[in-house]
Amino acid sequence: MDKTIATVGEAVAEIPDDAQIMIGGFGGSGAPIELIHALIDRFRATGSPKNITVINNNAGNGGIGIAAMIKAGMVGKMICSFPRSSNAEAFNEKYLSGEIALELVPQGTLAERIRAAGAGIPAFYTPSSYGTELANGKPTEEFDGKMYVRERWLKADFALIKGQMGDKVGNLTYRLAGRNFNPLMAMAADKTIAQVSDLVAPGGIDPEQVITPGIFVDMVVQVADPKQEEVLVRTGVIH
Amino acid sequence: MDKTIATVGEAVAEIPDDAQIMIGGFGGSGAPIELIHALIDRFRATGSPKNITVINNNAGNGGIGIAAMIKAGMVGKMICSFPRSSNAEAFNEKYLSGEIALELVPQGTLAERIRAAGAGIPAFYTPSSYGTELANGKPTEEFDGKMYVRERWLKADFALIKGQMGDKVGNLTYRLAGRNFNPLMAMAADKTIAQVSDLVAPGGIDPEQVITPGIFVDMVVQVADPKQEEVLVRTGVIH
Amino acid sequence: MSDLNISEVALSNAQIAWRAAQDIEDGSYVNLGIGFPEMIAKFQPVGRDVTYHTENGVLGFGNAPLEGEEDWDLINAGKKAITLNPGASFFHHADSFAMVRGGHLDLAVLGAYQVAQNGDLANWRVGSKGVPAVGGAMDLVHGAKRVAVVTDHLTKDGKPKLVEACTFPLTGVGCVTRVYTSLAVVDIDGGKFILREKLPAMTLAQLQSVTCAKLHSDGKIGDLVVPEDL
Amino acid sequence: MSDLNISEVALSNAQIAWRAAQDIEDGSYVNLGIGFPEMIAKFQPVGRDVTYHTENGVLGFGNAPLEGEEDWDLINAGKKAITLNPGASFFHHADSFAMVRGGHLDLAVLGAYQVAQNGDLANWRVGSKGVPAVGGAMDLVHGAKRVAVVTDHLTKDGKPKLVEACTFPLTGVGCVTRVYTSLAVVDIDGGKFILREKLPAMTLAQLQSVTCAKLHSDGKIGDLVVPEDL
Repeated sequence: MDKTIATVGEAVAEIPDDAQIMIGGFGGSGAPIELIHALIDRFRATGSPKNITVINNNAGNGGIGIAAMIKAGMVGKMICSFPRSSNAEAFNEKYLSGEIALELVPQGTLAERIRAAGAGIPAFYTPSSYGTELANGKPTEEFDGKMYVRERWLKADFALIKGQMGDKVGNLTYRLAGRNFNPLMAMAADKTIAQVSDLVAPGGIDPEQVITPGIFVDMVVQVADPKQEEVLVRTGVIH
Repeated sequence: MDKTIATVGEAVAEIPDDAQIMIGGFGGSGAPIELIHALIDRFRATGSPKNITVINNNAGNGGIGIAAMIKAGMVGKMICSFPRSSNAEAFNEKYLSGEIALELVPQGTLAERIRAAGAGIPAFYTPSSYGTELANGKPTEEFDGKMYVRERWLKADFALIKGQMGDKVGNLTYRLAGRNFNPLMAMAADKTIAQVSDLVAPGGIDPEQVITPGIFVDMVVQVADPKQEEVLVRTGVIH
Repeated sequence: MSDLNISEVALSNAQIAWRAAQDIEDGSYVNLGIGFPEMIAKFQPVGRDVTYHTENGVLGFGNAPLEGEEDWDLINAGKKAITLNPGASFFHHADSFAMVRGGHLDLAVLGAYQVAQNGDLANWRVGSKGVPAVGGAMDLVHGAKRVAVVTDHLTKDGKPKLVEACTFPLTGVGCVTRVYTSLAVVDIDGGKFILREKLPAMTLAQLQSVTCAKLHSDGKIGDLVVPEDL
Repeated sequence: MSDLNISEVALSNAQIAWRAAQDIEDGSYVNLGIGFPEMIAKFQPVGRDVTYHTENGVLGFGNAPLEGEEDWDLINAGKKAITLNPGASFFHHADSFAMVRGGHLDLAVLGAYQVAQNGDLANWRVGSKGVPAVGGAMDLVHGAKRVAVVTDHLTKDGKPKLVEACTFPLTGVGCVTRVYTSLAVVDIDGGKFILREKLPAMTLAQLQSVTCAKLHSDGKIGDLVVPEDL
């Protein structure tokens, strides 16, 4: 069962218009920049995929990654917890002009909704957002004397994630805090596409040290020397 | 923050009568035999702790571990998914004579209820057990055309678990399939007591390879050469 | 027809397992229930790459180790010692059942006391006596893309296991998609048993006479043929 | 009394952070919100062993690295580069918020636009304009054993932040247990502000005049004294 794909371009070739895509990373840590840029390149060359819904903690920074997707005009909606940042102009402009929709989700609820989707849990209760405007319209209930909000799972058609080591059956590890949303999104998408720095043979990752088991991953593409989003932003790179 | 305890006896010294205790392991894999036996020894010496509720996948085998706890008469109730086994006489006898209560929970629901307790999720929906007698009296609801049962979190006063490596701040790894319920129970108990084979200095476990972060663990006791439950059962050992 | 000796023509467990194994797809993730279903792995067709999942947190396990070489920390859900294939991984029970409930398995195969024509399965207890035990069965019947059953067509005392409605306590509602019995291969679709294959030695009428619900056909009933030397 | 110049006596952010730091217990697990609350770590009293949690999946992080030595895969929730202390660990976002919601943190400290006498907190947006962003604040106010706030006592345009009921959109209901302001230390208990410490330079009446809800006392109001050179 060889899940390796030769290039990032081939890995993202099947993502259609209107797809809901989870993109791993928190800020610049663990962001699959090469997969995102391959998708932008495809959009620029073909006009597709367009009207994408992106699920990420943030809404992009500077002129690369998710910010470049937004700037390119291929994103119709963001589902995230923290679109605000020091250089989130791409999102800000489109949002304030009404060209992009926003579903704002508390960060822990976002993580748990994604995990729930991967785990076959259609709904769960959390104390987060109870009594706030983000809970408007959601069912609430008291358990053991405390009030909770019911939240639904959050699924995606595709997940683009970034691992450190990967093998051809899809087992993954992550580098430092680059783990963040990546293992959860791998579970929650119909098709999970992982870029990895090191592609190793099956057995090359100690079974006890696998973070994402291969069952959650559909494609593995090696990007041996991946760009780090924060470094690109700080050096003013534009894609 | 040194969480190490010198002996298993000291580690279990504060567990009171009527405590609800999660015990890690699945069958004999990952079962904290030395902690269990220390608890039995205390009960035999002092009559306490008695009327314990034990949460485990099974209900003990042979004459050691949880089976020995049951035989000793210190267990009032089992919460488990599979009390039946080839040599579960200790539980069978007490159950059939009405001396021990049983709450039977589907295995995946048991795992998720424990995880929910650790994650601050008071209730969640699962398809498991819908339409069966194990769902009697539980709320049900339809999501996206499929029926689900609402389940509550499952907490404990104490968790007794078995790790492979541990450091003094409570970070843990597990050996092979001995992981099973151990990391979940560590999250769900007020006090988690871990026995580990190898006690290492903080930093002795690669931060990327920690399975249970120390925040979930209250006491760490080294048992350098732990007994394996299945091996004891097969050799007919009685505690 | 009434003098057909079912026990003479019925497939052995190994033959049922062999037949079920033929349908396991290349590249699939499979959970085989404790006991009889576990036998299916032995008959996995050559050239198909299958990854086996076990509820207690192992993906990609292989054959049993040689006797005396068991490591009892490395077991499957049936508490039998296993070995690992390259690319295996360990994970905790919540992640393991996330794989199950979350729809990540391609196939789960279980045993059965009864299967109803609407896909209801009863396989965990037959009465109120004794010590009840459920394990992972109630989870495994949900989430896998296909949920199959391997079973004798009749109970040991000759009662049909394929029924209009289960009388034993249910494991899951409307969950089974295919049944491999000692006499037939039957799909469940739209609340009906659809007969796919039957033993050549039996007529449809004979098979129907030992089945407690209507066997439907969409016109293509194949022969259930398996190796004789199993 | 009306001619007291609040800005002359009010504590600096560093002094508020110092005061909050004195209450961090030895052996505790602490999450410090992005921005002002992060400053508290700098004043952690000597001899107290504190483990810091950040929402993006790190436990046991240490100081910022030297400039030029940042590894931008190793950041905190504020996207600042961090280092690791011995015994640190990484985990994914669901496990990270399990620590938060599950009651495993001893203390979370956040900033505030307003805090109400019943413990309601408003700290994520002040109106309907601009781009809203919530991050982890709505999770952090639940689960930690103590949820504290550090804040100026007044807004920049002189409005009290301690109020009877929040007028800004809420972050959480009844969640704050203690407030460290530039003028006082106030506990929240039973739907009331209980004054614990106030600046010696102010009378209770002066403090009450810049607080939009009744300050109660159980009789022991201490002096809020902090190092002057911060």
